[in-house]
Amino acid sequence: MTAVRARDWPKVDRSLLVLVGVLAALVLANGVIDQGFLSAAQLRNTLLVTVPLALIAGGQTLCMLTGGIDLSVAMTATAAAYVTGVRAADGTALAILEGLAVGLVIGLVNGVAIAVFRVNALIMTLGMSAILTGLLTVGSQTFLKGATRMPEFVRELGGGTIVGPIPWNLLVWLLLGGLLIFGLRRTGLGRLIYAIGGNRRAARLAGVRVASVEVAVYVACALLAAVAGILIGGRGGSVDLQLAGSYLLPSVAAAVIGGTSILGGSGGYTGTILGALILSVLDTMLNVLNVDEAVKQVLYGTIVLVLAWVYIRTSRARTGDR
Amino acid sequence: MQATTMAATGSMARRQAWTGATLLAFLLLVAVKAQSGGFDSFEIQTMVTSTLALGYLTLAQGVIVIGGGIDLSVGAQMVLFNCLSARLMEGRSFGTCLLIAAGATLAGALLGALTGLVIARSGVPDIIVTLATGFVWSGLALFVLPTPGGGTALEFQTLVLGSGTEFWPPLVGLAVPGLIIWYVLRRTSAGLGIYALGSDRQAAFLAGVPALRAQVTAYAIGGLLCALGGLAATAFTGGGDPRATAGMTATLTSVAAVVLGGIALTGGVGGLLGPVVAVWSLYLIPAIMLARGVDPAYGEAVKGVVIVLVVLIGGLLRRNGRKT
Amino acid sequence: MGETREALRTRAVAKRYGPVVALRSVDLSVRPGEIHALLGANGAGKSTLVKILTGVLAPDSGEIEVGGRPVAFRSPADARRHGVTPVFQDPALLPDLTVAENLRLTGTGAADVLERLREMDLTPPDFRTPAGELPLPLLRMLDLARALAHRPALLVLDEITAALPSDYAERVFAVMRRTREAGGSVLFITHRLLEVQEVCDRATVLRDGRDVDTHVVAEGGEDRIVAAMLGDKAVGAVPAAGSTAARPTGEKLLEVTDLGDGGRLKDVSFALHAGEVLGVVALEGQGQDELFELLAGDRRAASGEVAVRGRRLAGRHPREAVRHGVALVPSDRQEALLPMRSVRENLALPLSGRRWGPIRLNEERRKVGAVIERLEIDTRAQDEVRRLSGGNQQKVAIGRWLVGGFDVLLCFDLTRGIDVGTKHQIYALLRSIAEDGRGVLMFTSELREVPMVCDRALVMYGGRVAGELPAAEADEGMLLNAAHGLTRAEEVG
Amino acid sequence: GGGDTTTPGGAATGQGQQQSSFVIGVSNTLVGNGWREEMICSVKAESLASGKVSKVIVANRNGGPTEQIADLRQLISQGVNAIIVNPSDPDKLNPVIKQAKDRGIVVVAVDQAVSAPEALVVANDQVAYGRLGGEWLAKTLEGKGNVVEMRGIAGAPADNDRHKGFTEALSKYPDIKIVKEVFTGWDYSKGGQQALDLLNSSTAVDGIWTSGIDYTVVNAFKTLGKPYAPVVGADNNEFINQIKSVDGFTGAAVTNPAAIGGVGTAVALDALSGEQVPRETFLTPEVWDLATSKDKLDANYFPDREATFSARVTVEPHTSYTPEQLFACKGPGE
Ligand SMILES: Nc1ncnc2c1ncn2[C@@H]1O[C@H](COP(=O)(O)OP(=O)(O)OP(=O)(O)O)[C@@H](O)[C@H]1O
Ligand SMILES: Nc1ncnc2c1ncn2[C@@H]1O[C@H](COP(=O)(O)OP(=O)(O)OP(=O)(O)O)[C@@H](O)[C@H]1O
Ligand SMILES: [Mg+2]
Ligand SMILES: [Mg+2]
Repeated sequence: MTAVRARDWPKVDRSLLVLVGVLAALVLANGVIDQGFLSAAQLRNTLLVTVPLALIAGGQTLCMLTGGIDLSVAMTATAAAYVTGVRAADGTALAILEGLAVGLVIGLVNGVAIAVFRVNALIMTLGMSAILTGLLTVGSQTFLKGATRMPEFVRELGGGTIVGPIPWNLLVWLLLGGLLIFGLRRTGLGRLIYAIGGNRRAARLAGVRVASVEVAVYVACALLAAVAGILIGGRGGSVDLQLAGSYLLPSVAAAVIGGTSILGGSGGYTGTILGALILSVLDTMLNVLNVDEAVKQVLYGTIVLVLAWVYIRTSRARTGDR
Repeated sequence: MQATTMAATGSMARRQAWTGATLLAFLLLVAVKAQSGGFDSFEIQTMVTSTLALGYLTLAQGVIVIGGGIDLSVGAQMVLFNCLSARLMEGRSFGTCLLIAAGATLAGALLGALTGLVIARSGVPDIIVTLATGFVWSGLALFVLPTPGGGTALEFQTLVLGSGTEFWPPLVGLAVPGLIIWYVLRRTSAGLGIYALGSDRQAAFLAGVPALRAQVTAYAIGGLLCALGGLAATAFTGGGDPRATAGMTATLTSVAAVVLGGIALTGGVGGLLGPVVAVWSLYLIPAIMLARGVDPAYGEAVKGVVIVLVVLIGGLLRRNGRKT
Repeated sequence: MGETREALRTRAVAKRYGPVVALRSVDLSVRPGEIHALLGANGAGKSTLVKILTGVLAPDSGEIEVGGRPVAFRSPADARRHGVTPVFQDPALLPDLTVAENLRLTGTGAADVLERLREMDLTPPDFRTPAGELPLPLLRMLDLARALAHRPALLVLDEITAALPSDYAERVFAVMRRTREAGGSVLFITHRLLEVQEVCDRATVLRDGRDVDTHVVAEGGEDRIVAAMLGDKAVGAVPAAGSTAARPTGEKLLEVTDLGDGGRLKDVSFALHAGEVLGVVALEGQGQDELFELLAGDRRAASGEVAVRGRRLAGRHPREAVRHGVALVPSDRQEALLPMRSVRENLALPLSGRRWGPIRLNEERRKVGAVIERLEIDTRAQDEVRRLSGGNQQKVAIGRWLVGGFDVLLCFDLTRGIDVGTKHQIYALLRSIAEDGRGVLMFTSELREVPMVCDRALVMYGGRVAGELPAAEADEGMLLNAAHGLTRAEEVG
Repeated sequence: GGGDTTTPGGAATGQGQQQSSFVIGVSNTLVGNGWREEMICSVKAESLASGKVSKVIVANRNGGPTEQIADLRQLISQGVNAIIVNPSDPDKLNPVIKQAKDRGIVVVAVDQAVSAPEALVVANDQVAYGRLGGEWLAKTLEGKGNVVEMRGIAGAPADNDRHKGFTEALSKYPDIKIVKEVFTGWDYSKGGQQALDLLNSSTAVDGIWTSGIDYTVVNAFKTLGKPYAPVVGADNNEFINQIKSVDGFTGAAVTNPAAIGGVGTAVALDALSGEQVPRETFLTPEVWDLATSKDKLDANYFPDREATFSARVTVEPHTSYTPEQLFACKGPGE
């Protein structure tokens, strides 16, 4: 019974390698389907479309790690982008700040309701989604009436290119994504997020203020969604009320494919990034393949299922569970 | 001995308290509705028939959640069976329609069983399997019926929905399967196994519950109910509609109704009456707002607030109940 | 040898969990009409063997015979049908189902279970109560009664007495003896060697996944068992428990005045001094749970107050207690551990809780490493704490506070389910904590520990402190009397 | 059935009412869609401008025929005189429309048609929408090239009609190939993303026809730094802006006015006043491009309105409200 020294970093997860393999295979398959795919332009395109999803899924990962979920991310992204668009006249910086403030408020409300008043996360965020839909619909006719064109800076950020295959939004992602990875692995808050998801009661007894951590998580999630919404709006140039609706399910799927447990306590952002990349490449593949919508949906579902299964298989082989 | 009996009665009361609260909330809503816009048999018929499909989906979701799972594909399954039955029933006689309905129900159970099997065998979490199968079922629905259409026999519609302003047939149509499944859940060992599985998977296994069988059973019941939901939609609208959005909305509503009706999302707890009543309550909220002339855009927001508040208050009551 | 057909026999049973070898090769035989002890240090593989014998796990290799016939159980139900009925280390009743439903689940007759409970001289609970609402010891007894109702040929009890107060443990022994008289066999796992002496006929000792010794208990003795269990490693000597002085001298670390929770706990007053290990003894349900929860800030006081070094604790959140240097090690590991996280993260939790910002990796590595070494935590399965054996999990739960720092350590039945070697380590640890000028308040259900570790002992009865006595004078008989409320505080002085 | 109960304020008194006392009900099943919200506003604006309406009751929630049938029945119970419905299905509402008719309620299906003979239909001609856009595209490409068809929601009737018109138009141009066909789900950001994917693929794209998901598609060219190809879209505010002001881009807006709600209201009020109205009113879309209809583009661009605002705000001669009344989105008594 020799005491092994505690390691700083977890072993490189074999299941992550499998995800990388799956991603590579998908990219190759795309290359076979369409030669245009293996180009710098396409790399840039892939990054461009993945970044917002990866950001929203990052927030989703945080919530899921605590054992929660945020079904209001799509509407949060939309609301933040809408406000930024409508307030473009206030000046770019202020408009962006106002958009982020929307995210902050939504996150706070979600977080306080879930952490302090113990409303079920699924219900709370579903309700929040309905509330935002209602408010935005009314708002678009009244207090949020106006042109919804994004400021030039935001357009550049959402769709512009720094150099070669590197879009500006990648910079945003590197910054926030890096912060997420670092935050989850190397900060006290990150540890506490895992702790809460792993065993809420134990965390509490160990002196962790569970509620504050949870509020922080939902605020971070909403802020990430707000940033993503603003980027999506920037890419499209203008904003509408359904802006980010299609990002909800993929945000959950990316996290789960990337190995984050829906029950909380295990997973991480690296996996989610791979999950998001896989989903975008898959999406591109299905867009480029000229197949029937019916076939497309069946394919999409099947592939997501198979991916999740492969992931589980490999992570089990590692731990030797039955 | 006296004390333990009292404790047990207390805990029984607590277990039924949620269903009671849901019922009370529902009756309150009915009263408000009756006051602001009338609640005659025409209204009741509207309520019961238009929520029939959703009612089945909620029962399906309820059984699955009690068994410790969650099914994000119930809406898609409903859409699939709606399209399938509408396509097959178009222009057929009443008898043939009944046969098709029976076949669809069976197919639904099989589809559900398959889902359960995949979940149990693959070890992939329920939520992701059903997210994926949801896409598959929506795709199949489009394949079966590329555009809205299809049809059904008038007698079939009358059988399911009743004629005139009757509202008993759909009520019976919901209650009979509901009661049968309630009996299966509460009074048979298979049903007990489902509760056990949802309560604590590991302990259930140690207690000798055949986990695979319980899980497959729960999903099979769910699939069967989703097929009934699809058939109800066919009867109600007289045709099929392959658009996936309706399915997703229905799925989310079923989850909300299950929680509002007192089933814990962690599994193992709750009954079936609460969720059905919750579906009706969710129907009444916009109806009341319509009658009161509330801007429907706010209506959506109000509905969100109401759902959150109900769960909040319910949670507080539950917590206080536990302390004493 | 082999003249009678064995109730159970295993040959070269082996099992590994991925890279972790839990069982290398175990040969075990249990005779009909015998109570057979299965012993071993934490992580020796006892629970794994039980799981294999009862169909929860399939062995990687090896053979199992029951009643002379080879078997390969597919599930616990299958094992039960063959007469092998377990009571597992962790409760197996489903918390959300009522007792009646739980019984129905395993096809057990409720009348039969009632009968068994009466035989054990227990008041049966209302069977309509959800199992989750019953106290843990009663649940364990229900688990046992349920197993008995199946009239097992071989009853397998994995650390059943660990969670039981001594009066309940006595009843379990009675059951075991009755089973033996009826010709059945019992495989009994425990870390309390006294219990082995008291009820067992033979004992098999596992070490590192092998059976290293099987002997007739009457011929062996505790030393032989301990030697077999630990191999070359010697049991560390416990430094003699504090002074014989009845009154402690150090500064008052923790002062409790007229504390009550509005329920079971009433008017509890005492003080814990620096350099002292203060024991709390009580039978099941005398308010000790509430007292510890209150002190740890997990429950609000209805009356009275708690002060740490003279500063009052409001008791709103455990964090407040932790901040003031009061740390709790709960008895239930489910309440202490983050099962999916690594040993390191579990140990470093108090550090993470203190600062949300970047972790000081070097400091953390140093502190965690030191504690792992000091407690000799078996880190073979360190990536996920849930894969550690029960005893090692317990060490992690204590080790956390050695990393985090504290002034007052609240230990609730700390040594439950811990092997002799480790127990002695922990006793020594508690003593050294006291010597550093800190304080320990420990509840124990094992009365023998009081004179070994404590300076003083409080006896709780009916939610009050019924007595206080110097540990050196406390023998088990005296404590038991006090704990039953037979002695009033005044008499003890 | 169901016509045997009389509801207070019901149609029994409906026909002979005086000015300013009609109650109009609206049923819509897509919430948060800018076009649909504007349609509801046009009902309110027209009701206000007509001076014949005392109240507008709106039933608006996400759903399909099931929800809509329930909503229509709710409106019937509320005793409305006319219902303006944007139908979620051409056939499934027929029974409830009949029930309404039995109670003397005027039902007008707007935007899309219903098959019930009892209902009046005021719709944009969706087949023509597809055909006109397709013809413009083919002419602009001079009869040859690869085009992409970006459709709406699979299974939606309007999507099918437009597809029909579009393919019909292109069938006359054998050298034009439809190389890709995708469903945008009428979702602007998703459509933009799909455009990125398609433009990046190795297939050459000479022109894009969209079922109204337009401005994000135009933006995709800019994002990728590719030369613009002609794009057909709808009369979305931002798209009109792009046609007018983006250098090197040619596009055409095919009108699909949300003001159809106002048209439907006008028709319903005519019917309530006892006038003879045709069962079907079809609005033929107009095609606006910079070369031929610069004036229309200039007159129908509202820099202060949202990107998805349907720019053709009035439909003469049917509607009587002013653009300001539409922008205010207030019904009588609000
Ligand atoms: N779908 C349904 N439709 C109509 N009635 C129902 C339905 N489901 C349940 N019921 C009735 O409502 C009653 C309460 O149901 P519920 O499922 O909440 O009970 P339960 O808590 O499971 O019961 P018990 O505690 O007796 O096991 C049942 O007695 C049953 O008769
Ligand atoms: N699921 C698992 N995955 C990986 N390793 C495991 C698992 N379960 C047990 N182990 C390892 O197997 C070894 C034997 O564990 P087991 O639980 O059988 O010990 P034990 O003798 O019962 O100990 P204790 O007295 O502490 O309960 C330990 O090293 C433990 O870490
Ligand atoms: Mg119940
Ligand atoms: Mg063990």
